[in-house]
Amino acid sequence: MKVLYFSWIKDKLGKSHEEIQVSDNIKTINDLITLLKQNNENYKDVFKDTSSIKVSINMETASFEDSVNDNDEVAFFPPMTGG
Amino acid sequence: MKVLYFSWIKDKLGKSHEEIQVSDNIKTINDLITLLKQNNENYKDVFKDTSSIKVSINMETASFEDSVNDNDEVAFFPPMTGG
Amino acid sequence: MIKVQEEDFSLTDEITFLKKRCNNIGALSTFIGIVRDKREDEKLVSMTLEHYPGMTEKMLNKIDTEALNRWDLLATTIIHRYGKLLPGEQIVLVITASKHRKEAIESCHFIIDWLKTKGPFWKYEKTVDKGFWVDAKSQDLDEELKWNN
Amino acid sequence: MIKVQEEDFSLTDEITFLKKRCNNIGALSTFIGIVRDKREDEKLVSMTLEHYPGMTEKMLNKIDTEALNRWDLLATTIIHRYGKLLPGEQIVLVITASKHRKEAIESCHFIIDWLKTKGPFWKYEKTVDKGFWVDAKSQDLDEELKWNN
Repeated sequence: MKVLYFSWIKDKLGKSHEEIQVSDNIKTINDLITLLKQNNENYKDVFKDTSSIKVSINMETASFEDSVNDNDEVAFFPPMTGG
Repeated sequence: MKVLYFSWIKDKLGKSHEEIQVSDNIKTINDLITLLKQNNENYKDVFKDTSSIKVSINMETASFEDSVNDNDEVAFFPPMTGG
Repeated sequence: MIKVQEEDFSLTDEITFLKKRCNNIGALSTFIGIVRDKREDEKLVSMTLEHYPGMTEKMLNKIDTEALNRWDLLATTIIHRYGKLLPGEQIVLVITASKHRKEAIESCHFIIDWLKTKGPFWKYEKTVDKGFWVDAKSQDLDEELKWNN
Repeated sequence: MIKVQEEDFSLTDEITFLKKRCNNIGALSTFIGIVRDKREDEKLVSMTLEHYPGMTEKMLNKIDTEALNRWDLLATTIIHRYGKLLPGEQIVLVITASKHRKEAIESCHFIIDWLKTKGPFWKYEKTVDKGFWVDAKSQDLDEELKWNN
């Protein structure tokens, strides 16, 4: 699964994207976050308060309860500030 | 008193402005209209329905009940269509 | 800043000129009114704008001042043309500049709504074989009234 | 029509281009977002716009389509820049053209409000000695929500 990070999330993680191997028991965005946080302080820090984090699946705004699979492109970012 | 006419009022009267001698018993715009209508079919025609006519006194929007005197500039016109 | 003129205006020049009059602009709204190609379904030949010299300047200044009082603006431009215009020609220009978008957008909207009903202009439209004084629309009065709140 | 680009745009060129795409325009609204000179009270050195390539085009098209569905428009233009911009530089351009002013003005307002909260952009502001990711404003969400009715 391709995962992208933007803005301060990218800065805190020190990367803008990565390829993650996900097993079948990763069914939702919430599951993915739990996986990322495992044994990693940077991810724990970024995802400690998800109220200020937005997520997209295949470039469509999504919610943390939405289903994902290995072919999806997922992105995490703070609220958008276009215009 | 200087009186100006715009748009279809000017067309119907065949003039854009005129100087009117007003006596002391002309106190309001309504009095002025009554004076203009005296013995003149064109004015009678123009002022037969004043609901579609606006008036200004010294370039400020006014009402038919407002007072006028000989030094004022009065204008009659249909509702404005700027922009 | 207001101008009442017969000649055309250039949006780019007016924006450049407005930017010189202020700084820290974050939002710039503009509105341009243009002579349409048609009157209802008929080809329009020309539109002639009659106005009331003197009162026009007075009313445009009043509208400009009102916008500057109601919103936190950095600069404004109102240019209204008069005389004979052809289809596609520019009639009116409104520019409003502010730090944030809401002020620029709302005040631009306000100015054009007030110009409609408070700008002493009357429009004479010519088609190939007829001429018409354009009636004020009752809808325009409704648009004006919404700014009373 | 939407464009996402690093380079600057020309309002005049875009209006000329838009006019070629339709006719009988009576009203033209534009909005330009500009990099301010200051961040709060400090001098701003630059603003860098990060975006999500692919999603940006998708969302801008969505916003454009929504405006065209909601209002009777003749043409629209949305251009959003990304990359490093200096104070005074243009960030975003919205143009809407319609027969009557209400449609052009409202849709222009709508597009910029939706861009604020639905355009996948993030702004990094640099002052002389610090850098900040700009927080989304809760007010922007309120502005977006008023278009739900």
